[in-house]
Amino acid sequence: MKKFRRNKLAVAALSVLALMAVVALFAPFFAPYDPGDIGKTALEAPSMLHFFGTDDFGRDVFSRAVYGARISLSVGLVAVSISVLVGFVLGIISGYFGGLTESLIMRFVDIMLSFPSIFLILAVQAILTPNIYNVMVIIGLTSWMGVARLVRAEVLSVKERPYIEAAHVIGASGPRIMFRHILPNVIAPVIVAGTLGMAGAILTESALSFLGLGVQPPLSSWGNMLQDSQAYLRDAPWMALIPGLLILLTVLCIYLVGEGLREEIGR
Amino acid sequence: MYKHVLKRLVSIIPLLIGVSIISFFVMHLAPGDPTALFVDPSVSPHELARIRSNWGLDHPVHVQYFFWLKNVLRGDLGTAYIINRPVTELIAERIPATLLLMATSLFFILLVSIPLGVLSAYKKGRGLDNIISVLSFLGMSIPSFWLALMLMLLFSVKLGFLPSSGMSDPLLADTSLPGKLADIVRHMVLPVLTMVIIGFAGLTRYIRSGTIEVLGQNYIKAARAKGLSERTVLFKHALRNSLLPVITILGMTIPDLFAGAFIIETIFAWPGMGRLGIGAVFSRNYPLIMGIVFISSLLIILGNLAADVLYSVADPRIRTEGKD
Amino acid sequence: MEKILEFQKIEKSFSGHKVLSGVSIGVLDGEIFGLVGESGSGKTTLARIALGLVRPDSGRILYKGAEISVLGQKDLRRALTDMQMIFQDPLAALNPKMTVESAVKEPLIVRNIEKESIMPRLISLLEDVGLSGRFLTRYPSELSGGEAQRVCIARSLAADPKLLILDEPVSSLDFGLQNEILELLMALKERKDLTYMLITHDLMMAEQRCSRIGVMKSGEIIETGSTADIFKRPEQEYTKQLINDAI
Amino acid sequence: MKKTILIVISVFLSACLGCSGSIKTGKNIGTLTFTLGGEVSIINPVLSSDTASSAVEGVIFSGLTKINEDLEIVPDIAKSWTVSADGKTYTFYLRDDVYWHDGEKLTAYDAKFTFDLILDPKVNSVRRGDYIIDGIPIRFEARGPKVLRAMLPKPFAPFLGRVGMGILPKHLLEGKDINTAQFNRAPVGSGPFIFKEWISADRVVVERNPRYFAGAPKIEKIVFKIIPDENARFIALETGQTDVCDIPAKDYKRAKLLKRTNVFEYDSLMYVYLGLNQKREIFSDKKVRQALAYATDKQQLIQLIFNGLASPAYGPMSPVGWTYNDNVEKYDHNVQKAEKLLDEAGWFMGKDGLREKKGKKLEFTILVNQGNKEREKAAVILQWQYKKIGVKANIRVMEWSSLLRILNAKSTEKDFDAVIIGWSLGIDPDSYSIWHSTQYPLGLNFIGYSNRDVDWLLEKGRTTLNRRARKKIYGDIQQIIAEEQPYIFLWYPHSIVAVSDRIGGLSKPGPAGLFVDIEKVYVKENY
Repeated sequence: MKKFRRNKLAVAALSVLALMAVVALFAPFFAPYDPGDIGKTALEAPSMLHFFGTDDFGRDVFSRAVYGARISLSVGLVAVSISVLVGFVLGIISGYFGGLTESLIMRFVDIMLSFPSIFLILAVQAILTPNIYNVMVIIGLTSWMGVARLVRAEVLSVKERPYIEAAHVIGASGPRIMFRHILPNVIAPVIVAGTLGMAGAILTESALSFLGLGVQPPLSSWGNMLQDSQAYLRDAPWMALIPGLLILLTVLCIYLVGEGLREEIGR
Repeated sequence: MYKHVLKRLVSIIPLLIGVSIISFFVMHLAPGDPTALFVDPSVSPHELARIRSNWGLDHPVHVQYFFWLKNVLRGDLGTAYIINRPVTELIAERIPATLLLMATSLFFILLVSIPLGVLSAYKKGRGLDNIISVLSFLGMSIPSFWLALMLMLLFSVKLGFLPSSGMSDPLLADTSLPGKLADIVRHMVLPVLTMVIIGFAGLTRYIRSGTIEVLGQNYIKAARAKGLSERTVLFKHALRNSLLPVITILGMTIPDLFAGAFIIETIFAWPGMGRLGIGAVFSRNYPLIMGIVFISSLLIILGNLAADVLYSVADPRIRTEGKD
Repeated sequence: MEKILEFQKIEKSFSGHKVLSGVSIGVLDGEIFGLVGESGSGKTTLARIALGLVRPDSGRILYKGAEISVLGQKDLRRALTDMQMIFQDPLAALNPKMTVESAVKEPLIVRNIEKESIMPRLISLLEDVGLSGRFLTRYPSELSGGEAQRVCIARSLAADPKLLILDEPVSSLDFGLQNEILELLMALKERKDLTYMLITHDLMMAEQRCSRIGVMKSGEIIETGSTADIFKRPEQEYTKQLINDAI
Repeated sequence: MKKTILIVISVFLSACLGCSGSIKTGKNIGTLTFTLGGEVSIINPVLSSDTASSAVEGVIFSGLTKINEDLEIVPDIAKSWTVSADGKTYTFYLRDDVYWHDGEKLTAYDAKFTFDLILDPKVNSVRRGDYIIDGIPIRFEARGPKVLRAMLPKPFAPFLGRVGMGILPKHLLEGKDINTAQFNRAPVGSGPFIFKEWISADRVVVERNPRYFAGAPKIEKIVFKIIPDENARFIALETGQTDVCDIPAKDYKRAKLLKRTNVFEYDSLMYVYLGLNQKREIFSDKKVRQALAYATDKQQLIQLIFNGLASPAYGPMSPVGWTYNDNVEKYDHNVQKAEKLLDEAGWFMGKDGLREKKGKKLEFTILVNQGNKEREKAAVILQWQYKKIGVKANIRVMEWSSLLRILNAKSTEKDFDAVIIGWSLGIDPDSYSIWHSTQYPLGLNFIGYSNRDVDWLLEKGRTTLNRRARKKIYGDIQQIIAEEQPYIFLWYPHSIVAVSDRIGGLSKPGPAGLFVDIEKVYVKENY
């Protein structure tokens, strides 16, 4: 019964996310205005004409939020895919091969974890110049360490399971054991970690945008909408409220789904 | 034990070298250079080239690195550009503010998350647990700078009873020591509050799951069977053991605290190291950046080491064996 | 009859702790050899050494008369595909992410059997162990213990084994099922002309099923002989003790 | 270029520093609190280049000359000066009553020491170039304690504006490494205020100098409070934590509503433009540049970015400068003319709504520096405006130092199409380094503008000392450049400064700021 209730929450969160994804995917269909149209009255409060009001350019905040969902969600998704991919490969390699390879990779992980990562992100962002793709890559490349550690630990534990021994007995080759037996059994916890990582990536994107290094205008992401709103906190609180709440809601839903998944897998 | 600590201490060295190499080269790969700050219509490029060479920037990067490393081994982090002061001095000036902010926040984070985590575990699945869980998920989901701005808006602007920025009020410079301290405390409320709201959530979740696990273990059942009160079971037996992994988690939280403090410092104009560092990145003040990265990494690594040592000192097996 | 598998003076220790000391026994072609002893006496380690999963510290292992303990890891596996093992916990021995179909098919694929003949062989293997085709798409989590053990047996048979090492093959199953699986194994032995090495702590079972028995204690074989001899005239105190306990 | 500094100082004083004092307690009545938008890097006029530091230096140090509220060069430490007939020798006669804050007397030796310091290649001063003409340094000579002579290699009109540099005390700095001297952290000057304390990243405090030669200041103390965040700065003003605050245009109305606060709005010496890389094929065609000028709706820009609080720009000089020429081609917003010009230039509208010529789309990228909201906004609005005439403008926001690296690249073809940036002018109209064809690729003429008439006029302008003749020369330059539109001139920003009304004695609002004569500023009694 308890479990059911919890899962219901996760299911609800998942539906919210799905809805957002649909809106993002079909943004032109949902957005009433061109998100770049600066012709309207600036800083107009929410009304029937502009559900979320207009921003300092007179652009429709609702339309921008809809298009922003595209950017924010895809930044989160791609960034996390990169970090999971890198972490996964390095984790598998070090877990499976062990020895020198493992210690080299794990020392590298230690080094990466010893950084105040914000400096690394700032510096790399400065090298690459800010744009949406680089934001994805940078967030991805500075957040893979947790996954690598997790995967390595999982590989080490899966390696000890009887079915791996059984696979050896029937004569399965090394690569076969790696790809058919170890990999599929490591993926589940990685999915959970990836889900939670996506929440982190969305937050990081918004923080980067806050520092002016995130997604650049005229593209809108929730992060840079928040940044634009800084100056108008008091004149147009809706400009800050809407993207702030959207980030909060999205991240919250992702956490809830992640938690649901964790319980599902943990049984 | 001491051997273990010594071994870990030695292992810090390659870590630090790795950190410094990566940050040094990443920073120098970034386009732009510190002299760019000087540009206005009246400064000629020849002057900039002259200053670059005064700063040693015309050497190849690896030569610059070894030069830097040599000085570090002598305990000298170099002289910051433009400001022209020793990096160690600049950091020493700023680090107390950052540490004060971090330590206070950490204290309150622990103060909040330990009871919440334990209660949540104890009432697992019931109303209170759900409330605490939702609260902590909310805490994890709020963008920190957004929260900071909202708090500033509420407490400084609307209600007007807390200062919005800085660490002390210059107009109170002549007051007595207690007055000054009270002033600093007032300035700390908002930044600390922000950091606690952002930071308590993760820890609460960890403590919750740790306690749930401990509560399911045999010696707790035994303690209950012995007829000890729930409170004793919960806080004496369960808590003690569920907190041990928290030590490790705390070690791992330090980088997050740093990152958090850096953004918070920028918003609340807190005169700490993070603000200094972010400014240094933008102005490509290499010696200063290197110094700050180096010192922060050192603190992070030492924090982890301390957590590690503490953990092995308080090894749960030793305790439970003694107990049951 | 000749020895299909022979251990000569096998020594093995794990982190300073001696697990096997000077074990020498042989399994004869076509027999059911029982290896009995309490848990922790080194039976399973011996089995794993036979299968090449663990290297002995010293001693020789002969399989079909050839010394296999000198082979490298790869050659070893190739030489040993017709020696298979049935594990104590069938559910743990099956990859939770693999359907019954892929699990049973795997040895066939490893042996490079032609594609066309895989499916028919799969079906016949399942029939051999008393399962129908509808199990093909199931995952281990959807199987009962008995079903899982049948799948494991089918999987071993897919490797076309000569010798099967049965490591407590039924101890994790319900009592009712135990006999069923044992009967199945006995029937398969006859039909496929197999040799079994049965590892068990259950002397009753050993008495019923085995032709010869080796008794193990603390990493040593303390007594070997035909089942009848051992049960009628145990030489060692320890063996007597075991027999008494079992009855 | 001393002027630039001075201007920056005064703009900053007026703009960015806020003064505040606790209104409630009444205890700190003699204190004026400014807000600084950035960290103070180093308090030494020879070494610093940031506005925050300059603001503090402005009240601690004095120069030979200074700028008054009408932007004229007037005596400061030097009570008078003469120029030789050939325009190559300047003689400054110093006041006799100027003392360092430590009590020593200020002499011409200090002045010579300061200028020699700037000229020393080992000193990390970016001002060195200001005192070098055609590769030859200006020679300074003290003739006794009260006379300083400067010998120029040739007549150079902007020189006088560059001697306002704050003078450093020789007796404290001689023989020391000025780059790292402890002095930079605890300076000793000769200005109206004495350095008291500097708490890094928090504040700088200075106290009144009772022996100040132009009369002791009326305020006891000035606190420079460092608040980097714009919102936090405004809150500080509202809550009475500061007296003076630079106000962004969007907060103008709100600031106006504040009780006991006066809001001043005035022109600055700056203009912001869209610089077009002349070496790019599309922009080498004047018709394209003119079309863009017509397509630019400056009113909309100013409305959306500044709420109307800025003036449209048409040429390369500020309207407050004495050489300003209003009689230039203005290219008022006119989409039809823009489209006609593009058609004439051979760029015809394609099916996708973009103009093209020989299969090439009319497309370019605007660079803008990150962190500057106004310029970022301008880029977004221009993008929208140009889209309407079938021109695709992409936007690339970059960090300031990365942007400068592109503009300062040594290669002959710089890697950018267009850039939004601004020039902060000195009071001298000389803009040789911006427009002269020799200032490319090395120099500030990074768009590669080249016009022989302009080159000639610029050369003539800096060697002509006659004011009326200069006015004519720079007037002509403005006409040529405005007609050619190598830049699309966008706007002249206004400075908006809020000052608590308990502060009196302010100077006339203008580019020099409100605190030109800081010693005359007072805090009203009985407030």
